[in-house]
Amino acid sequence: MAEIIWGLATSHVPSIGAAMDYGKTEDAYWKPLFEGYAPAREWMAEHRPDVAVIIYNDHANAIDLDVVPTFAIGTGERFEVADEGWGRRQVPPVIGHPPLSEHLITRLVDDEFDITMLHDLDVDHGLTVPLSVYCPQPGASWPCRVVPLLVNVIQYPQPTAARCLKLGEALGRAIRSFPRDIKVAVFGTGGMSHQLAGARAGLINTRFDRMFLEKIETDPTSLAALSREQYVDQAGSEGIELIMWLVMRGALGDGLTRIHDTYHVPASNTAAALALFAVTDSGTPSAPMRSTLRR
Amino acid sequence: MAEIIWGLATSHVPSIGAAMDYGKTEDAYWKPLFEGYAPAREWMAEHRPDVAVIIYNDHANAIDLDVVPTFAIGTGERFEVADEGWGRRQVPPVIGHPPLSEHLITRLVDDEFDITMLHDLDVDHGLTVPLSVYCPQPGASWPCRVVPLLVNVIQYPQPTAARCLKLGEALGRAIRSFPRDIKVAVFGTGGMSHQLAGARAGLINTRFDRMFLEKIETDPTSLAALSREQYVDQAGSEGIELIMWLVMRGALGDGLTRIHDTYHVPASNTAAALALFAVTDSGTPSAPMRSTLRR
Amino acid sequence: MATPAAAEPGGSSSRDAPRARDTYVFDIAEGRRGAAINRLCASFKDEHNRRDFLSDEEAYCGRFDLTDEQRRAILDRDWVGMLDLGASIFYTFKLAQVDKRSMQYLGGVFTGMTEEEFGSLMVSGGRRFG
Amino acid sequence: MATPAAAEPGGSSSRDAPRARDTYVFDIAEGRRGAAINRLCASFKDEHNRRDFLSDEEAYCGRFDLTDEQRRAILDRDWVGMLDLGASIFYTFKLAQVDKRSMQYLGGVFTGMTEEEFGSLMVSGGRRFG
Ligand SMILES: [Fe+3]
Ligand SMILES: [Fe+3]
Repeated sequence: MAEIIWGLATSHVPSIGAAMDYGKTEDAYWKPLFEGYAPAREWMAEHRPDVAVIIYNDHANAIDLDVVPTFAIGTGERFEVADEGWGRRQVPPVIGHPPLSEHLITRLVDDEFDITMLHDLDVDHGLTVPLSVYCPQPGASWPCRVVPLLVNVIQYPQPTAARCLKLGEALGRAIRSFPRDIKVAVFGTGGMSHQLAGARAGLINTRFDRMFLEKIETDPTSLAALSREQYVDQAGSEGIELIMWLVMRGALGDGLTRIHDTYHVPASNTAAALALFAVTDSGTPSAPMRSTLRR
Repeated sequence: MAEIIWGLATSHVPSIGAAMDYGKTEDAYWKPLFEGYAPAREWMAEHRPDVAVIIYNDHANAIDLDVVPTFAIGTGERFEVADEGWGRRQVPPVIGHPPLSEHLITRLVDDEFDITMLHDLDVDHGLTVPLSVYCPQPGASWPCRVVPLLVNVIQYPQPTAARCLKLGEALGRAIRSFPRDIKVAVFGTGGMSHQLAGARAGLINTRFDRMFLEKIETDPTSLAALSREQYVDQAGSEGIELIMWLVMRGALGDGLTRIHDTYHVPASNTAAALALFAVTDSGTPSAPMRSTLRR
Repeated sequence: MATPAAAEPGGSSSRDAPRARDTYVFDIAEGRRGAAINRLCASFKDEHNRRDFLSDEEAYCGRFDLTDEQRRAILDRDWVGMLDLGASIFYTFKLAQVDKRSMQYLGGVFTGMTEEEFGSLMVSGGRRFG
Repeated sequence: MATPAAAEPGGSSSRDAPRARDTYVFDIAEGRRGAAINRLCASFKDEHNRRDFLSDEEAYCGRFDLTDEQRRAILDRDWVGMLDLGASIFYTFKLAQVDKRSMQYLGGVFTGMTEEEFGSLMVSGGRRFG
């Protein structure tokens, strides 16, 4: 049976990818963020999954603007890197895992999640930047296959945070029932607080972000109880992306250990964070390395 | 508040529309079917809704084959009649009700149904044939606005019958909470038993159909307990469309009266039926007229 | 996979028995396998494409990423073959309509009957199984 | 509608205050209103379209079903106006990128600052509300 080995929560800001693509990670602006990533990257490099299930949102790129699925899963053998309006990122194409996609869709639909199947999908920065956060130097190919799980966070009404946590719990069951001995990592992407447009543009809510970074481990249920209006109000109109972390968190289950986290303002107009959790109830427990969260 | 006044279950076979469009309803082949419709049509003509919520499926026409939503709702002001490969049906365009679409989507998403929004949608025979069954001579425009609700019945895994009944129950709550005094009819379309392809092509299962026609009124829960494999096995690979009747049935609630029904084999390769139910718990009870079901 | 019937071959006692499977389950893997056929058939929603196809079928097939087998099945109107190669009846029916073929004609093909035989069988109540 | 902030106009005590609403809620009705702008911006996913636009903006706008106001807002790069006319920032940002404008530049526009001021404010920890 498949095993979930770790979960990664990470911002997916395009400029984080651009900083890596254009060799700016040592610049004063970017250095603190990438230094914060380092311990997590080392740990992940020693714990390679066969497949990453990446929960993200498309940003007006691959999905036609007339079609807005609440939850969707890509089924393809391969996902091309999207041209988002400024050329494609020079990163490898993303290789899928059709049997796992099909298994997850069937289990989730049977479990009363109304998944949209996407049989042809380009992937944008929402998915490729987290892959780069995990693996900064992929070479010719990413070190794992990917199943993309998309969440509508852009158009109201977004799914509730509670629904996202439940989807994650069902996703965890679905992954663990996949009858192959593979190791799976789950990525929850987006956030933290940010708002791109309007008079509140530039909003950063460090207090909310710190609370969220803490409770995503210890008390996800309290985060699932927040309304979409509270997310928008507290974390900004784009900070509502944080509901995608809850899908990841739900999939991990209760036996988890925080390996590392980091928090930095800004990446472009966004508060950027990373939090890495090892799953300890179905493998050997991993000791946490260090946390920058409560320093 | 909006009121659900009746629910109609009806097959949506293209050739039923063609029989009306080409004046063949008096031909020996078609006459029994249209005679069976007559009493329901008379009753519906005296009980005009402002809006019809039509649960149907697209048949490889309006929705790209790479996008398969489990449940979707059209939000548009207008839905053009699709060209399904042999020219458009010469019937009026379908006029939407955007505020009701938006209300239903928001309520259903809040109620943990993962609806896909479709902002630009052509409607195929799955929706227009039921409109013609309701109103054979629309003239320049249909007598009501329409909110289309689409269900994936074509690609495995279809939603379970149980999920469809639950969606219907939530849909009923959502309609009744719409803060305008409008009358709403709910259409459940598709079926009855039929299989278009394979060595079992031409399958008709009258025993299953009669059971379903009876229990859709008296015991929908037992129909919701059937697996998709049982639907395909018993009612044929396309007979699984019957799960869409359960959405309609769920929306009506428990206070309902059967006004009329009819059953006829064949319409093209399909067992065709109609069943009309008045909602009696939020209006004046309507006496049933006659049933052809148990003759 | 999904239904027991799906995996079983059609009637096998006779040489004339149709090759069609009892019941096709159009699942995700089938959809991937048959995508090019389905895409070609879906294009017939445009009148213009229907005309292009009829005026040069081979060239039209060249626009799609068909395997040789799939192209052959389309050009030969091998209706069972198309389904066996992953197509869905809702798409291939559009090709049948371009040919002005009815669903009764296809039903006959799938079951080893003429269109008339199949149509009469439907009028007499259809085919019972189980 | 969805958030209390959504309906409130931006700061109103000063003549220089941006016209931008505090928070845009991109709901279904907004999406319908702004569809033509969003569709135009979405087309910039194709390199070819980006070049066409830059070579003749007026003609390019003619390909889309824009209102006069929407066309004006696009040609004038009225970034607040586009959002007020129903566009979503995820689409209009593609237009900004065609102009080689950054998200910090847009942030400045929305808040009545220069790009540099806005960028510095972000580096110093961003803007706090509530
Ligand atoms: Fe994002
Ligand atoms: Fe149908």
